[in-house]
Amino acid sequence: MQGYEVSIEIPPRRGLLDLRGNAAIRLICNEQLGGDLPLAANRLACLPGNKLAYCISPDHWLLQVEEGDEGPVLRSLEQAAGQTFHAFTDVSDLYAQIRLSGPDVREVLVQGVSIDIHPRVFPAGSTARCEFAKTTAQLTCLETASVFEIAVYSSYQRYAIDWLTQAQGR
Amino acid sequence: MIYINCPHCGERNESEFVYGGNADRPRPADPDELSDAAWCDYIYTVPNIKGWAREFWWHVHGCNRWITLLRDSRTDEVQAVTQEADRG
Amino acid sequence: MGRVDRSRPITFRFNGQTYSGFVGDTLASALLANGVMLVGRSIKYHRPRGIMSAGVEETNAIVQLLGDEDEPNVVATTLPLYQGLEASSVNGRPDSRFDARAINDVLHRFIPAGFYYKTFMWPDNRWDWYSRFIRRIAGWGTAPQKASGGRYEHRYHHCDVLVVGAGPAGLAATLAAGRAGARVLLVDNQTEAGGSVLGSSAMINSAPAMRWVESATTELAAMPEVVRLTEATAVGYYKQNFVTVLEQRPDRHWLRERLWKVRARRVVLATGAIERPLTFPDNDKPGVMLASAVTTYCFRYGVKPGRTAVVFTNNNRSYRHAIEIAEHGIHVAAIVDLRKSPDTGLCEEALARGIEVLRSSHVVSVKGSHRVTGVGVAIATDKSIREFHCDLLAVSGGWDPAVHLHSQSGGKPVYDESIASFIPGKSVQQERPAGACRGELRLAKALADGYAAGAEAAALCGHVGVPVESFDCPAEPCLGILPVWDVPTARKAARAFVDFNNDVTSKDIRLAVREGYRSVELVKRYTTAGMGLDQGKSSNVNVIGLIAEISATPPGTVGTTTYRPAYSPVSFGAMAGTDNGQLIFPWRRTPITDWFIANGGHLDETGALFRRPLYIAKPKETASDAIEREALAVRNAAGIYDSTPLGKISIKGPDAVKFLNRVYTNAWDKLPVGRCKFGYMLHDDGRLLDDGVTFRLSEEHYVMSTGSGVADIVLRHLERLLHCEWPDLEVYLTPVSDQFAVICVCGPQARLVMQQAGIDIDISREAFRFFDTGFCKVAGLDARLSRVTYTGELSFEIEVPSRNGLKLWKALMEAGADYGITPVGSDTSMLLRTEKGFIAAGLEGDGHANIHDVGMGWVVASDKGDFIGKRSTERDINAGGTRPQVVGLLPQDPTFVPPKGTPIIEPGETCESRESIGMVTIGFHSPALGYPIALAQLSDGRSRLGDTVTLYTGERTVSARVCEPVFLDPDGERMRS
Amino acid sequence: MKYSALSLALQGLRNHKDWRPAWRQAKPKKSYDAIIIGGGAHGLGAAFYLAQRHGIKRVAVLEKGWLGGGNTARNTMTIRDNFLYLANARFHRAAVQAWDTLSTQLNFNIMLSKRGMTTVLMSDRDLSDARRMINTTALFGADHRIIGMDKLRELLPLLADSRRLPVVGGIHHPDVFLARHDAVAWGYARAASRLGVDIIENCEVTGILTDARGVTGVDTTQGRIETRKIGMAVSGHSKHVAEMAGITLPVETVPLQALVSTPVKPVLDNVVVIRGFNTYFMQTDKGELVMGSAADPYPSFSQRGTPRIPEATIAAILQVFPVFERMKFMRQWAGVLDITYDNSPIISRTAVDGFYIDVAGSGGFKTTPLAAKMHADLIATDRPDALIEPYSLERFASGRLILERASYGNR
Ligand SMILES: Cc1cc2nc3c(=O)[nH]c(=O)nc-3n(C[C@H](O)[C@H](O)[C@H](O)COP(=O)(O)OP(=O)(O)OC[C@H]3O[C@@H](n4cnc5c(N)ncnc54)[C@H](O)[C@@H]3O)c2cc1C
Ligand SMILES: NC(=O)c1ccc[n+]([C@@H]2O[C@H](COP(=O)([O-])OP(=O)(O)OC[C@H]3O[C@@H](n4cnc5c(N)ncnc54)[C@H](O)[C@@H]3O)[C@@H](O)[C@H]2O)c1
Ligand SMILES: Cc1cc2nc3c(=O)[nH]c(=O)nc-3n(C[C@H](O)[C@H](O)[C@H](O)COP(=O)(O)O)c2cc1C
Ligand SMILES: [Zn+2]
Repeated sequence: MQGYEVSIEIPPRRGLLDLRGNAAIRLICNEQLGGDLPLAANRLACLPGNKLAYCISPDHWLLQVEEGDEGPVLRSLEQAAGQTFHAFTDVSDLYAQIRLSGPDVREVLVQGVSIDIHPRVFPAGSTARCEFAKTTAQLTCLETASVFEIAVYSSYQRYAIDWLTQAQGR
Repeated sequence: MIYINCPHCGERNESEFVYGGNADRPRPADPDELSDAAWCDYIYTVPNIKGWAREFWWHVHGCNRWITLLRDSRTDEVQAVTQEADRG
Repeated sequence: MGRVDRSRPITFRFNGQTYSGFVGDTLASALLANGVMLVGRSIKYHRPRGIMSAGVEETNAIVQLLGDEDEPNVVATTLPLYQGLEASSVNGRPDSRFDARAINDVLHRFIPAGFYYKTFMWPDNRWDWYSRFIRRIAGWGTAPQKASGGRYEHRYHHCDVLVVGAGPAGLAATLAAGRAGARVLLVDNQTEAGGSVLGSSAMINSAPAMRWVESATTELAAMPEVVRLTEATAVGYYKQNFVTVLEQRPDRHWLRERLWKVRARRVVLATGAIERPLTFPDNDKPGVMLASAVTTYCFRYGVKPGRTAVVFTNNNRSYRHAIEIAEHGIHVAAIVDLRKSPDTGLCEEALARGIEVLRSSHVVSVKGSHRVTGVGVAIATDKSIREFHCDLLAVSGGWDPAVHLHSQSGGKPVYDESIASFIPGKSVQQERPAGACRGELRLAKALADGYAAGAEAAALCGHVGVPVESFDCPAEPCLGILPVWDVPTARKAARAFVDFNNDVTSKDIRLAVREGYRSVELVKRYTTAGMGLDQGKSSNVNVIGLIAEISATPPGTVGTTTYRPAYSPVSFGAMAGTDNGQLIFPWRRTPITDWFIANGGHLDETGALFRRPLYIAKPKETASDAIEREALAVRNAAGIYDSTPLGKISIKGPDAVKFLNRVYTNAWDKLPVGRCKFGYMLHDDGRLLDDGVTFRLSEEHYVMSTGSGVADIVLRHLERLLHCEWPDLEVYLTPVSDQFAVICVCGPQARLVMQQAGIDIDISREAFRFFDTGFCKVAGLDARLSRVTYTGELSFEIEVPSRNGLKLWKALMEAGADYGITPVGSDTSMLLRTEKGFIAAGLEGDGHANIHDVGMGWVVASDKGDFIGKRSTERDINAGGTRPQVVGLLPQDPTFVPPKGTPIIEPGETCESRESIGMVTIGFHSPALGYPIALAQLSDGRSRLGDTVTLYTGERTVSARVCEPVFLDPDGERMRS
Repeated sequence: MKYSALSLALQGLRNHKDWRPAWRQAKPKKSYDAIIIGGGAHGLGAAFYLAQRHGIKRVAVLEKGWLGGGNTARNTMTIRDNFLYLANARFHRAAVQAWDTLSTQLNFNIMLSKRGMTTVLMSDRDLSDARRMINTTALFGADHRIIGMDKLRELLPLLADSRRLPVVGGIHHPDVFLARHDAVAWGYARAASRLGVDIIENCEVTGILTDARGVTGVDTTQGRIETRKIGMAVSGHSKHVAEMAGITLPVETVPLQALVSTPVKPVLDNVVVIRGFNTYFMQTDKGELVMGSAADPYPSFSQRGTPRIPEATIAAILQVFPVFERMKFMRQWAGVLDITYDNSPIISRTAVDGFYIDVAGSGGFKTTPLAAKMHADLIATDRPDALIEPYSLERFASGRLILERASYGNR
């Protein structure tokens, strides 16, 4: 058999919000969301209601919600934040997700990801925003260590899939 | 391929960053106060330090922050980031 | 016998003859087994050359692979033999036995190093003419005629410890680090672990050394965090322990080569040492071979490279080799030792095996033309000459630690008298040499050193607790080397080679120094020593020693040249990896891209990596017809344009206005919510950066649009200002380009198209004015609608989440069908903006114009305080003088469309003056107007309005009238309609 | 002894015994009429022309390392004149012509060969930018031609269709030359030395001495030397040497890299530029392919290569020359270039009387004979030739720059 054993899929669409704000805003969000936005970059937190919060930097998060929830969640957060300096943005279409699974998933990723994704260093539940095949990606290792999700800017989605397919060597 | 220790993301390859210039050369607060020649000097003359210097680097493929890095331009040796460029 | 698998024969071809060998052979060992010693001709003198070594340092046995494996400059000593291998010699014409160009060897005295600098100037500097002939002689193999089609990969790898070299020292290092629990990568460029002991009878812990190697590799194989690679060469050592490793023939059979980009916290360099030849007359004849190579061929490959050998040496180590060779059944006629008093124990051992030892003696002549047939030896003690018959001359001039990677890492090798060679100096990176690489030539010491290096490296990465290990090997005498850099000779015409690969002799080195090229770097460049395929692996130290001797300076003061990547050559395929096709850069797409591909769009890359149509041609339509059709549709009916690639930045926060005021030339305080405005952005040196429209969506929320090509540059510019200059501003920038698809409907029928598509707000001229923006539903989709224009026509720009982009496009196409809606490409858009005189920063700005020069002074608010670029623009005004200014041009010849870049000269001038007063920035035939138009930069152009100037095209001159840079609808009635 | 086929033959018979050092190994004297800082091609050239054109023979060239070991040893030898702006187009045109008889003038074969340059264009936009360049430079007599696919294939038979974007055509520029870079330094050194110039290696200038009337001398690692005139030609070190005289220069020092393949028989005559990838390559007389691309993205003096440039350069070459897949990369290196703010050269007087500068980093190897001549004339007469008037340092005080993008990377 030629090539690496990996399957490349597009996961179901989700809502995505980009949240920016200082500590006060974080507290407001935590209250609204019923859980804590992670404090350190490249950390991931599961929040109630099937939400995932990725920390990009200490004042910057991506909040993943179920499809269709982005509007209501955004509105409720906006309301709670009021006049405090912040920027919440619906970015559901800004990113596109790709899901990779299979025994060789790391063999494929190491061709384009320069950070260390050794299972000891990047186990299930890890996330990082990093370079991926000459573009930027939010790279996440899901529950099992051999399933990854990559979020890229959506104009790069087809490129990313083509790139992964080629990296797969099939 | 220098290795830059981002205060947020840890050690990352240089290719994740964009060089943002010397960090010890703020834009004059009131450009009108400068003579034409002094202004030209600010615009055209970069410090171009041979040795250790503080520099801005934009972690564009990572945390998206501008960080301050100490780098020795003679060897490209880098030292732990002393501080962040921005408000944090 | 040896480590080749006699049960698996292989046939291969060399120079048209068929031979057989075995799995485990290299091409060189198989050739030797078949009695082939002559493998090629040298590059300059076309001297017959044989196999010198058994490794990467090979400098003679360079072959060309033929057939499907078509590949130049392959080193026979490192190429594993495979079934069907076909190779030929290089530089032998008609063949390597008889080479017509060997005439060069006869003429050698007239062509010493650098001879070409002294001649070929006559007549009239005609080097050009000579070089045509000389180039044909130069070079090694021939460039391949086709690509292999094989797969090359790159991969990043991280580890605690990278160990380079799997010889005894490297293996020991890996064992130690592995036992401590570190993540280790062990790479070695040979086909199996063992390094130098693969070809020796060495003993470790009272057993053959290979037994120890095997047990070490078995132990390592059981360590999950240890990765071992064979045929993997560390080729480049870059900053901060970034090391590239070329892996050839990886275990994944469908991969040809793989380049590992390793980031190691610590590096252990256990790269061993390379034996160097001695410099004596005719030391390059086939049959002269490094002593260690002879033993390697015997032990590792089970091949006898000759029947009778003479060993010529200056050190104790060769005695061991001589004995091993003899034990292997090669008759060793004598050891010719340059030294007066070699180690007595060794002499006795040699004598015991019937090997005569000649002290204070040296080889004065090498007999035979295509193969050594005998040597003459001068014996200093009785001044006699003795002749020996032999077909093999095993030489050793000492051992050179492989300091290349250390040097690449930034270290400076230092001279070590005890081995008369260079060893790594102070480490400048997180690196430590071990074993022979550090000059530790005794096996037991090398092992212990390697083990200690591995343990130390692991400990520095936080892995401690390495069990103690001791290594027991038979005692070895010290090297006892007597460096003799140029073995004396009485023959005037005799030549002794230092760099075999580039045919550089000791005389060349002497000549270079005599002519004042004294620095080792100048000697290198004048003689080309060390610049060949092997990068001087076995010649560098001999060159340095010789320079030292000639100029009476210590070799350490002469110093080495700088070793640089690649340690050994890397195929272009491996360098590029999978970056070899479409995907060398990202391709970006808008939601409409596929539609364009399916509908005749002529796609190009128009900045920011987007594929975009320049025009959308009907079947059989030419480009200019398509552009004309599209342009007329916009002027007379309706056009539809995909504006998605424009950059979009969401700007939020209480200081948003302050921020905009500082980055744009105009004032933003008065823009109401629901309106947008055109802005100009400058670099701080006054040059144009970008123009675009910024929308105010709510009190503290603006969205800026930028040119597509400069979207990233603008974002960086703004982010930098915000973070580094004005961190106190309360503003967040969020790039949202890909969140939205943006589609523009433009032309007199645009409003009808919009209404036909379905829109839930009043878009009449009065209700939705030019520069209004607002949220609504278009064709049932949530959208933001704006009235902005890039064409000067009534336009609606509709922004929807990108998932709905194609839906919207199709709905608009359908709605517009009856109104003649026409998709428009970016070339057409360029034409339309030219008719309107809309300035493109990249073209009319031409990298140096300021905002006044391009006629955009009206966008500058002089009373609002400082903004980026303000001071420089003022400085320009203060400096005075003439400036290039943007004007329109109307060529008087209606058939002449002035191309981009056409120089403008004063009327009546001829082009001889070589003085231009300006340049056309863009020119078109305007379909709407029916005549050609152009925009131009013209010196003091505004004062020339109405004048006539001359356009110079190389072939002819055409007059043109200077006019305002707007050709259509100067008052902007249409766009406001 | 004069170099010629005859002297070579005679020496061949005499075992090359009588060749003298190409340049005298000189020890610094107490004072000189003029001192040139920097023993690269530009500096050695300036010294030669001072002696040859102006009869100023008490001249020393001070070189901190080995002769020609700066960018002269590192450049990719290309001599071309495709520049966009008036001053540059004119200067470089003249500069190319100045190479013509250099070998015989110096009596040293610098191996000048006319190779031509072919630019491969891969998009309509490249093509339209190319037209712009051709039209502007035509005025100065530069001969650039847009060529179609047929001609392109004829010039570059190994060219394949690019894999990312189709090749749409090319530009051919016949007046492009290569010269053996090191030989230019050696040739000037020898010729200058024969006219009496002292060439002093391993002599680093550590300070520039001035009084009210201007420069008075230099401090060096070999002691103090007096002079009233200094010409500076230190390429990648301009900023710091000029600072010794209190002059601030608008330059930034960036590494520029190059690499070579193992040598093969001739496959390529032209210098090839792959426009969309900012990459160029050529084959030397010895057979290696010499390749290069853009400068490094951040300033540095480290003079070392990175892994990225060779990979990107070679990947770009394989886009259009996939047949080179099994060619081999042999060595890489870097030089440090002083990039002026506007990418145009500075050959100028300074505020310190007697201190003249040739910031060649932006002019390149290609300008050596002309820049050196102009620099020498300036040192001797204190008056800039019309050709270099636009290259005065004063332009940075007035903002009248010559923003030349085409020269970026200075190939
Ligand atoms: C990779 C690369 C490719 C290039 N390709 C081309 C090309 O194809 N075409 C082209 O035209 N140009 C090219 N260039 C540019 C070209 O190399 C330089 O512009 C040119 O060589 C400059 O010559 P120079 O004599 O001024 O400088 P150099 O040769 O650098 O000489 C300056 C000398 O000054 C010495 N020096 C510095 N400081 C001191 C001090 N304090 N005291 C004493 N001496 C000192 C240095 O050691 C050095 O030897 C390239 C450059 C690089 C790096
Ligand atoms: N007593 C004896 O008979 C005897 C025999 C053989 C060796 N020895 C000694 O044993 C010791 C072995 O020492 P060692 O382990 O330091 O050296 P080594 O030569 O055994 O091993 C070095 C290994 O590194 C590999 N290598 C070199 N550069 C490389 C690169 N850039 N990338 C990948 N691989 C590379 C070589 O091919 C080799 O396999 C030495 O001291 C040697 O002299 C003794
Ligand atoms: C045009 C050109 C051709 C070169 N060709 C070779 C070559 O064939 N072999 C080689 O080893 N180096 C070659 N080099 C590189 C030099 O060995 C050396 O790397 C370069 O002069 C920089 O010096 P450094 O590496 O010592 O810093 C070449 C350099 C140039 C500029
Ligand atoms: Zn970061």
